[in-house]
Amino acid sequence: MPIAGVIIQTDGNDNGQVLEQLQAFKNVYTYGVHKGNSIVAVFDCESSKELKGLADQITEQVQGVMGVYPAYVNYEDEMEQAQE
Amino acid sequence: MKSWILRNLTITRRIAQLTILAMMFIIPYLNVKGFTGVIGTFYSMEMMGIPIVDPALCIQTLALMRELYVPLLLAVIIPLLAALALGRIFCSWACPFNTLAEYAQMLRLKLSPNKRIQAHNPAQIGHYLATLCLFMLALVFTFPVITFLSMPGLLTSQAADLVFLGSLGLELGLFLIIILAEVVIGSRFWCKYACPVGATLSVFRTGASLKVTFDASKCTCQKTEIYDCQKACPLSLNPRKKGIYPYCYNCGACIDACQRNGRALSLVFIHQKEHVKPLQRKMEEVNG
Amino acid sequence: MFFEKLFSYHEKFLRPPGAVPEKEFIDRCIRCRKCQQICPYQCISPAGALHGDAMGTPVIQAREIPCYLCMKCPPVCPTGALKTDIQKADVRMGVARIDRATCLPFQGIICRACYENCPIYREAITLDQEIYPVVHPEKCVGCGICEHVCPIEPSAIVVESSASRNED
Amino acid sequence: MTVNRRDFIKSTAAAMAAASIGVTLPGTERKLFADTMTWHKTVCRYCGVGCGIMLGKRDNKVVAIKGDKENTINQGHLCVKAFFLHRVIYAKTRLTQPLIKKNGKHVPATWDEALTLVASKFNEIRQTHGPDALAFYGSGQAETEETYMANKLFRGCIGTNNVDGNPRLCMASAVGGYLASFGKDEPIGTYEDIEKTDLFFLVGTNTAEAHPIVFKRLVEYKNRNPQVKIVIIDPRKTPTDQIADLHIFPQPGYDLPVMHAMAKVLIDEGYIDEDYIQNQVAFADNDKAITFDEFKTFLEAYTPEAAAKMANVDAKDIVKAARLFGQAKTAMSMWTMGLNQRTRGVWANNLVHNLHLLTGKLGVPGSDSFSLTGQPNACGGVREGGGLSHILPGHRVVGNADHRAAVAKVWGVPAERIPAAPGKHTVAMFEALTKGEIKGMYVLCTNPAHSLPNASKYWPGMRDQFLVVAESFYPSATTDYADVVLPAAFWGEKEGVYGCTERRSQHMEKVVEPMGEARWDAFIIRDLAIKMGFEKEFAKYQTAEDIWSEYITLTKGTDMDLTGATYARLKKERGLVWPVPSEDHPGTYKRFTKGDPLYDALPAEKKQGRRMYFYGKPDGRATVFARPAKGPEEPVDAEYPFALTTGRLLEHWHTLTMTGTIPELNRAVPKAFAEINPEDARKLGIADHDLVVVETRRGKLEIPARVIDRPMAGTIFIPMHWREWMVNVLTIDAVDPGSKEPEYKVCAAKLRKA
Repeated sequence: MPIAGVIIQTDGNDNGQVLEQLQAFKNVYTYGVHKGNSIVAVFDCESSKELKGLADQITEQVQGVMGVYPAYVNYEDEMEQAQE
Repeated sequence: MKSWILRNLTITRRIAQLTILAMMFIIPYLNVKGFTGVIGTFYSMEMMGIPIVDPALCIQTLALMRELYVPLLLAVIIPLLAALALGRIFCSWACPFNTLAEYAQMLRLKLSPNKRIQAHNPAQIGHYLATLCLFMLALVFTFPVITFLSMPGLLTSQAADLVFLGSLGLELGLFLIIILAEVVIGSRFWCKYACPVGATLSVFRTGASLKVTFDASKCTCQKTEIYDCQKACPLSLNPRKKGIYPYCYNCGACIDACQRNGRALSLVFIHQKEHVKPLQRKMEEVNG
Repeated sequence: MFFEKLFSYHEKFLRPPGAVPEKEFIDRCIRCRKCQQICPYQCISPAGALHGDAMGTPVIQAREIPCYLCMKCPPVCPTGALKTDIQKADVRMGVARIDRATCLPFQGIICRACYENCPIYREAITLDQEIYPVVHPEKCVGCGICEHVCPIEPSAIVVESSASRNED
Repeated sequence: MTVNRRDFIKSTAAAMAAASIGVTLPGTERKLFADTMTWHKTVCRYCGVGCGIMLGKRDNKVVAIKGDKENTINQGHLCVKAFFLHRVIYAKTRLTQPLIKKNGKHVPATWDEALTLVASKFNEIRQTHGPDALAFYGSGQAETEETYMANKLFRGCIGTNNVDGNPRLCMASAVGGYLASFGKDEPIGTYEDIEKTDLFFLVGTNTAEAHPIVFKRLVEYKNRNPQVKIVIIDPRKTPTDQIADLHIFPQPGYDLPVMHAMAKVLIDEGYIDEDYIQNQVAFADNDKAITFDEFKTFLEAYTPEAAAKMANVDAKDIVKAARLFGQAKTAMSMWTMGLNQRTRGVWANNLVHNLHLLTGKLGVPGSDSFSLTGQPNACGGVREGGGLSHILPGHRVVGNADHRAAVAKVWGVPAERIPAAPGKHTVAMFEALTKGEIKGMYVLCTNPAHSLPNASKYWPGMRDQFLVVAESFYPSATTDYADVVLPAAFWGEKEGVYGCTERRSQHMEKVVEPMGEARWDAFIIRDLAIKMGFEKEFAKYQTAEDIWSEYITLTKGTDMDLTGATYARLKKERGLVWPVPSEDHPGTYKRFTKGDPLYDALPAEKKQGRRMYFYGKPDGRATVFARPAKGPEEPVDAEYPFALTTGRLLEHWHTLTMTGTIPELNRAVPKAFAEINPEDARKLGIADHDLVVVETRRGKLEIPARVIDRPMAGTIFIPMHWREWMVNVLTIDAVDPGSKEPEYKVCAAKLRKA
């Protein structure tokens, strides 16, 4: 069950509205807007596939989002499962 | 050899049928092992580089694609020539569905001997209507329906899947439903009316093709009313009467049965000398 | 309507090389398994019955066994569902896509598995700054070898099939 | 898994993401320490680059791995092999109990049984056949402490110099080259030069695959500085080739004339540093001193045209390469097995050094003649620790009585116990084993049955004589022949020091307990020694630090002074580059020049007018050698028309005992192949993936073909990793007369479709 720390880059016009839209995703946790156009967020997903899907979905569906850039991905649990 | 085969048609045919059943598994096994001299299923095969396609599927593809795809036309030459000369012999000697259906029928008779279906020759129109419907089905759905209704192809491809993947597809359910229905109803309706493969092959039968003839003057069963030939027919046809075609698939079971009686039935091509009217023969006997 | 639903559920399959557009492919393919049987790598398997009308059609699951482009299958196709007159480099089974979120070089781990194994060597996949793999869709044949060799689970490079119902 | 833990990971993820844009999230820092996972500093177990690794441990299990961001070598980056390295600890093929061969089969035994058997057998052989009937074959992957213990047991206690190791198969020629040219082994500079140079001169190296992190640094530097030039001399178009400004493809084994011709162009066109030559360079032919003019006369024969003809290259390229080398303000040469694994390996090394000496491109930032090492501790444990048959710890030599006495004193053994004559080098050692002259051998952490050249020739010896193998993995080609197999602790399960390519010694932490009954090699040797009756000499070693602390006393005052590199210091720092004469010394960037404590300590008159003083040489001058150009031992001919060469792949390492256990790496490259040029393939009717038969005078191998334009026409390349496709049944076991390193890189082969 990967957890990813990401930077969601916005166009900087209406960050509040972007944040609001992000609230709708139940496995996205936001940690504030930084430097004008960067939202720190955490994705908590069931699988890496879902993680990727979520990033794509946000890029495509949320207005004002320029891109989703993962900065940190934790796969520990997935790796343990693989080992077992 | 040839005469032995003619005298023991049913045994020979059983050997051929069982060989084909075995080959359904042996050939994919050899393919897995890297031998690809013979590949394919009864949808389409390739033997030593020569492609063969089921004519029914050829017609379906031509109809769906509205394109004269030359390699496809070339690939039906061999089955068509075979059908022209020997009729629907593929069905009786090779088709694995027919083999299994025959054995299923035999089993049924063994379990309840009284439920034998009365042999009779249905009207030809039934067959033509059924065939037409099938091809219409493909066109209406613009989808290769025939592919899934072709039992020989379906069975051989499932056998191949079993060997290649170790698993079977849901398509096999269709086969099970059909064969169960045949056993319950007791009629071989699928091979007679429904099978698109057999239907297509019988379209190419001509007057000169191999056929069963009956010489009433030789028939000895009339007196005792045993009619072994009718009982032997796997499709419950009556070979003593006219109109067994296009349903008869030249299996030769009736001829084999008649060997023990008057030898009134025989498989002939039209131009063969033996094919003479009974009256003429009688005249010859009187005169000679 | 039932049939439409039954027939339209269908993933974007990776088809063997030379496949005609998907809609036509479904119609042409007679499910004879010849392409599957001639394949020396056994990379082709038939689609299952749950895939509706695609049932029995040849599919390549690249992560398991990719297409090595030996081009033995197109000539055995009897119905032209696979075009016979196709060259290795002209095959367009799909296009590989790299997921930068999991692809190792983007995480600072040197890996060149997809680049090294690409049969359109140094053309379909190149290395940006000699480190980061880049797919060139105009050269990519979609054989799936990259998807097969990717050491990350699930593969960070996946071939997106060009087989689509809607384009003809 | 608890909710708390998940929350923790979430806040970590957020903190990491924020950190990536330079923001610190309030309240996240404290939580970072709440996790039960701890990170431990260690060094990569694979190649000689020496990347720093952090291992994550939870519940006494290694669960995570990452590059050590603080390590100056890799700065947090890793290659794909290392990314999966921690999983090797838990490989299914781990050996967890001692095995003794009984009736041809390995059966589990207790440690006591196994060690008693080995000790009694070794003692018996020593008494009946003399100490030279025993031998130790070590490894560049063993820790310095492990090699040191074996060295002491075999040399100091048993009394034989039959101590060699697999670095003989990879680094010996570089050692010979450094000693002959500069008087002291190992490079002058460090990796730091990579980011300071104007020209990379890569000879016989596939850096991209064999030393990926060095390659990454090189590429990133070039990307930032497009004016930096890269010249490659290599008969194979490797992935490294992609970044080359100029690539010269000599026939395998014929690069010597190319380097001579480059030297000639450098001299003729005035690119040489007259002042440098005058003050710190001497000239010599094979055995006697010559003058610069005589050297010039020698080079007359090597015009670019003549050399081009010998090597089958374009003369213009040679001139171009020489001019690039000459015009560059600084130049850094790098090479690896392409030069070393040759019967003229030492000479080839000398010729690279020549270019630097003639142009004065040495001893300044950005200029170095820098040998890349294949194994993680070939430099540290074996070259520095004296793990070869002719050397002793601390860059000492067996032939020197003072050196022997110094070592014997520290070991606490009689000086006369160490024989004066060098022992048998690797190939000779296994030859003696096969002939029965060596009757007992201890193999540590290596797989000679797979990795020796012409391997099948040496299998009967391993089968017939008493062979002890200490390994972490079972089975391997070698354990099959072993009479006793001892389960060794693996990387992560033991403490110790690795010394990498750039003279850097790095400490590796013990993170988890060894699997099963596996034990640390150094303690296995200690206990064996005690069982053999050397309790007095060995009982004192209780920790890894005990061994290291004793070892570094042997380096005191030598050119590789490690006195200041104590465990306490090494545990904190990301390695130290010797000489480190005291605990407050930061380590040395450049040797033989200002900043090197040995140079600084020289009397002023010696340093007069010299920016470099090669203190390993009596006159302080490095030597430019006039080595005749010579081809490979087994040139191609009509019967065997192909040159066969071997090498590594990025995803795998050595004999697959480690990388072969990782499914992800096997997925990337599942099996061996023979790279064949498309032109040759067409002529022979070979298609990609076809099975081909490669045959040499020593054996044949059936292997799938990979038709690719990497090897040039007439050349076949086969990676060395797979036992099932063991290329070493084909390779030639002819050795360099100087370094005794075998010529893996060239032999004559024939090729046909199977």
